[in-house]
Amino acid sequence: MIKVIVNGKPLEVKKETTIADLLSHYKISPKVCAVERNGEILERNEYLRIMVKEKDIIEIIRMMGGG
Amino acid sequence: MIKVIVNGKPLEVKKETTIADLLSHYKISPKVCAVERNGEILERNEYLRIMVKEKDIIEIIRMMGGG
Amino acid sequence: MIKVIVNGKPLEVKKETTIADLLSHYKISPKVCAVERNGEILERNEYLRIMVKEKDIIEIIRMMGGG
Amino acid sequence: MIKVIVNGKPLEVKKETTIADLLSHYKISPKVCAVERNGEILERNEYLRIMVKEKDIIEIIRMMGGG
Amino acid sequence: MKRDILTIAKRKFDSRLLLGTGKFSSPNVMKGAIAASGTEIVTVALRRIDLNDPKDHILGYINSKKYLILPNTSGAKNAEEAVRLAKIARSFGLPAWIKLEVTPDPRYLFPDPIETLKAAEILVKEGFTVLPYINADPILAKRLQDAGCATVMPLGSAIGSAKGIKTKENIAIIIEQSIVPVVIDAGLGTPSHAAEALEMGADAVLINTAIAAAENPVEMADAFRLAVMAGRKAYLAGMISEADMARASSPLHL
Amino acid sequence: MKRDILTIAKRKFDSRLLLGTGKFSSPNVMKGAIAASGTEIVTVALRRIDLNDPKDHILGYINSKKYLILPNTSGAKNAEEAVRLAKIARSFGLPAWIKLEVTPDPRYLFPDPIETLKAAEILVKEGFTVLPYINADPILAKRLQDAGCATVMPLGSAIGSAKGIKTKENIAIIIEQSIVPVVIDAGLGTPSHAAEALEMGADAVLINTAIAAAENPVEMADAFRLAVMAGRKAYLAGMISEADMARASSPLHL
Amino acid sequence: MKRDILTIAKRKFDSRLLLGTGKFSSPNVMKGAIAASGTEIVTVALRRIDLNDPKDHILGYINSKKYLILPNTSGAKNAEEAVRLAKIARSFGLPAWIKLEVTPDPRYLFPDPIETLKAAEILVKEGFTVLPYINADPILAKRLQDAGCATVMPLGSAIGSAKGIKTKENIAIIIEQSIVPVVIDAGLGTPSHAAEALEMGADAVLINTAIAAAENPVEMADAFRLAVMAGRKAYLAGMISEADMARASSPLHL
Amino acid sequence: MKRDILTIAKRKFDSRLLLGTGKFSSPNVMKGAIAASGTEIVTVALRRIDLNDPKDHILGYINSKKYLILPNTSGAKNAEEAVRLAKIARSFGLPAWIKLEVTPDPRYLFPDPIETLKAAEILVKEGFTVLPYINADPILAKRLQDAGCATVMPLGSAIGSAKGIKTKENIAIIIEQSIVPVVIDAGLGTPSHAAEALEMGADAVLINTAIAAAENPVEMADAFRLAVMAGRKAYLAGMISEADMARASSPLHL
Repeated sequence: MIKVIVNGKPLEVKKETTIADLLSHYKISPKVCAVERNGEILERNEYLRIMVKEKDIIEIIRMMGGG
Repeated sequence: MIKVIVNGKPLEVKKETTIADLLSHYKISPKVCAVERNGEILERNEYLRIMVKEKDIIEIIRMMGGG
Repeated sequence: MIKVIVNGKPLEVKKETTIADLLSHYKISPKVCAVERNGEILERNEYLRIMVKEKDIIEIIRMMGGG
Repeated sequence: MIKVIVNGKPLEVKKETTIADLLSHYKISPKVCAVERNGEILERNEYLRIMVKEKDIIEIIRMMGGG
Repeated sequence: MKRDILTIAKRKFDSRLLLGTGKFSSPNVMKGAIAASGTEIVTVALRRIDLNDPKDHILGYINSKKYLILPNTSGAKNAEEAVRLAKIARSFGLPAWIKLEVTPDPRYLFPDPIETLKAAEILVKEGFTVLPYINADPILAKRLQDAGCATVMPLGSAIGSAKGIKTKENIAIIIEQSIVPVVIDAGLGTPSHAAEALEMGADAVLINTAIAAAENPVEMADAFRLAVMAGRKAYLAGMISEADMARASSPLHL
Repeated sequence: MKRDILTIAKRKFDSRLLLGTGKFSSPNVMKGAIAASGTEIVTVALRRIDLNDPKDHILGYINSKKYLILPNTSGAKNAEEAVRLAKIARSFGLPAWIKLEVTPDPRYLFPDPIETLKAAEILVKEGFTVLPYINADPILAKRLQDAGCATVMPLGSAIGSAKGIKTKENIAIIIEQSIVPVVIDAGLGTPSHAAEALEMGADAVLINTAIAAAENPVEMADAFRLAVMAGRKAYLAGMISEADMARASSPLHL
Repeated sequence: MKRDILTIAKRKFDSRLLLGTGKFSSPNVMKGAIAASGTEIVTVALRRIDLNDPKDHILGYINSKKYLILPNTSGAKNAEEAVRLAKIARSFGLPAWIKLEVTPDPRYLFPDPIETLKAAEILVKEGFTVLPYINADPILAKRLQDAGCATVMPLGSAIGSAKGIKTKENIAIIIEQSIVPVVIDAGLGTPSHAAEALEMGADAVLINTAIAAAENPVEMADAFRLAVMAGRKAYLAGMISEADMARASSPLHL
Repeated sequence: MKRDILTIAKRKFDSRLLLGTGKFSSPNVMKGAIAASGTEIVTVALRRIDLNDPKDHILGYINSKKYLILPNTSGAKNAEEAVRLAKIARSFGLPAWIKLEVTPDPRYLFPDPIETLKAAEILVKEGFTVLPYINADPILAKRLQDAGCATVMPLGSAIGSAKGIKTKENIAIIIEQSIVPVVIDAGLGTPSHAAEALEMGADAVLINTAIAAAENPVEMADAFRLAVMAGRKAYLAGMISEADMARASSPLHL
């Protein structure tokens, strides 16, 4: 198991967990969010490839109502 | 001949001139004007009947653009 | 005794009561008020002379703060 | 003779002319102006010592009405 | 959406824009502007015919079956002159509606409150439907309403000044207290002025110079039509109130 | 009538009303208001997903083929945070347009001129189409234009204050000097405020609170749509100027 | 400097500040404010004495040799009541000056133009010096002047509202046309409002609530005294006009 | 009454009126106006001496022991030029105070926020007491305060425009948030404008054109002196607030 921080909260996930897995875990469609890892924005078409690492800080961002 | 004032100007007309005759003289359709004689407004259906008299003061009024 | 109305309230006074007496009764200086009897304003120098009569309606008015 | 520019205009002065001499030439009191040479502001107590050099660009500045 | 109707003296109107017909460069431009404005009430003035040149009469350009012709008493300097003009207007055979204007001073064309009330009382008794033009005076507005006038028509600012509603405080009180429709009558120079009048709760506006003297009167008439609709819709849809602090439109925290 | 087009960064729009999507009571009300407003550009904010409740995403309610989605950087307190948000927005795969907002103080949400310019310079270099929200500061507006921004978006008054255009003098100068479109961005509380902005020559307005927080947002959106059309039409049709004396609309002499 | 005198009905005054005496927290505070204001005319109201408590009379606090006592007809709802109050006031033996107020509606206390004119005509005939309180109605002001009133006293905004001069356009016309002094009477809430009235050319102002209800009425009276002097001096000293372009105060080129 | 002191950078002043010296018709008129205004701080500009006519220097007319001479950087189009002018000013041997103005565009003379902050940061480091002229931008004002400026000087409206405080909303926020004194710097055309600034809580005003270009500058200076005192006194004495309903000043019932 590895420990990461997602949207400010600690989470333990299995090794070899991809970003896509993570989104799937939260039931978030990859099409309606952006993902930032350690301050770096990830390309959507890489989600299946990129694996989370110990101590990663992940931000999952959505669009919402705003002026 | 009798002398009348029409819209501020003197005019001589034959005896037995009706209001209708007067309007006709000026080429004014009775439908688009009002006629006042000596401060009294005349009914449109009386134009054929009413004759102008010596010293009558006639005002012929139209509608025009206004706010 | 005679019955009068002073500033909206009934009052009984002795016969031959003057306006001056009335003011004195209320401890009002004649110099700082105006007196109206039955809608008629009384001259200040008549207060000693004028007597109230049965059913008189008396108004005693003062000046006060106003804009 | 050396050539300098004073307040945008060319001027020829003798060698060994000091800033004080220059102000004196124009009848300007050192107390009511500031002097800049080649973009550098000169101290007032140096005017007697500092000599102008060939191609110097001199600005003599005064205070005037302003908001 | 329910039809939103303006009722004046029991007559019903869909449009809340009254249009004045003065100052148009030509009758055809006027006709175009009337159509583009969507108005149902057009005002006209009464004047002596020029006997040397009894030109086109305005009635040839306005279908009095489609539009309510509302003659005004412009030029009247007192109650007597206004009553005379109203009676002349009536003799044209149109509905006996009259826009009552009594303006003794030609410089600013402000209405005379005393003579206006006097004329209104006479004309109401004579059976006229009276729409008086007044200063934004709440007490006068109330008295004219009590005298039987069909509307009150307070001015926003001086006729033709295009300054908009300079009398906002008083107009707001007139709107609040009135049972008859309130029509803002003078000084509205732009569509935003007209929209603001409706937003405040005025029932209608009367526009003339701002349309007739625009560079393109027909397009301007359309602009006012839209603005009057916008202002009315906003009034009905419940506007937000002013606030002294900012109200974030986006959520405040990331 | 020739089509009247608003061009921002070479993209063409028929509507001059940009609509913010904050504060609507429900997604369906928002959807209705977007349709009624006639807008072609809708702004959105970016926030962390709530992992316990990854609710409906707003993009499900807005057809991004039909509307240009304009993400904002609301919440950014400095240039760095704004740049980060812009990049996150871009990763959604939408056109790289960004409404740049840098507001260090949450009480009034006024923009920071220094950080806004800094962020704009970075974002323009990175290929973004940048629409910065600014105080009504003519010099800053000029600098942002020179830095390659696609518009300038000066505020009329504080966000959500509904006070209208309180910065009229400065806005007029910004409009006069600008080559890029000028969009009035905050403080417009009523359709008449929006109409006035267009009448002044602003190219567009951005509305959010005034519609979203109205009693009836869909009707209010329609009212703003009409008002924006009215204001623009009036601007093009040549309004009359203000006058200090009355201008009679009826002929002066009887 | 030549003495700058205000003349009302041939009586001369140095001060252009009339002070109302309502709403003071105590007679002594009132006395202090009267002194600090520099006023020479103080208004008072007339009311029934409370027979159960015939308290201090206000005249004990105001030296009627030093100050002109100006009774008002406040409370009058029509001409008849106003005339009655004026006559009662006269019977106090003071100069027969009257501030004429006819206010049928207690909510906003706006004056009735018809009843005010009627009362003014009667009172002038009876020998009173009449100072009528009116809406900012230029035609009414003219009629009251013609009827022999000693001043006209148009309101700036509703009594006690502190909104300042909301009726600027009309007040300016009243000032321009009037031969008698123009006193701005209601709604002035701050010294800057008072200064502005004098700058516009008004001859004087009447202040009550803004002083009496201030936290420190005596200091506020002094502030108004200074502001009235400032406004008057500025009027006489020839103010600059507004400009649309900047006018550099420093020379433009280095 | 306790002395009411204005403290700028630890220096104490009794007067809250700063006076600009541009545009006076003669040095003697300027001298008279300075005296009449009661000011303790006078601003001056820096320019090349005209070598063909090295006229009277302004310092001959202003006693720099009595008045603080505050040179400005007018004419500077960027930070560098402003810093240069500040240094030249300092070489005159007066206290190192500088009114910082950076105005790239001569038409409206609006200040550049970016260059002003940059110059302020440099000058504060160099030991100057910096009083920056700015647009009424609350965030910029805060940043300049944080950078160590001795005041902030937001503009009321464009320099010399005489339009008064057109930026009221923003000025109010700047006043609320500022620790350093707030001096309203441009656009004040009349004493009532100046009084209003002080009433709002501004610490001082800077006046130039409105006095120098008046018909009678000396009397106008006196008028401004009185108005500034009036406004300040009113601020301290606790003004009444605005009300939407009338507040009777006389008792309501007869």
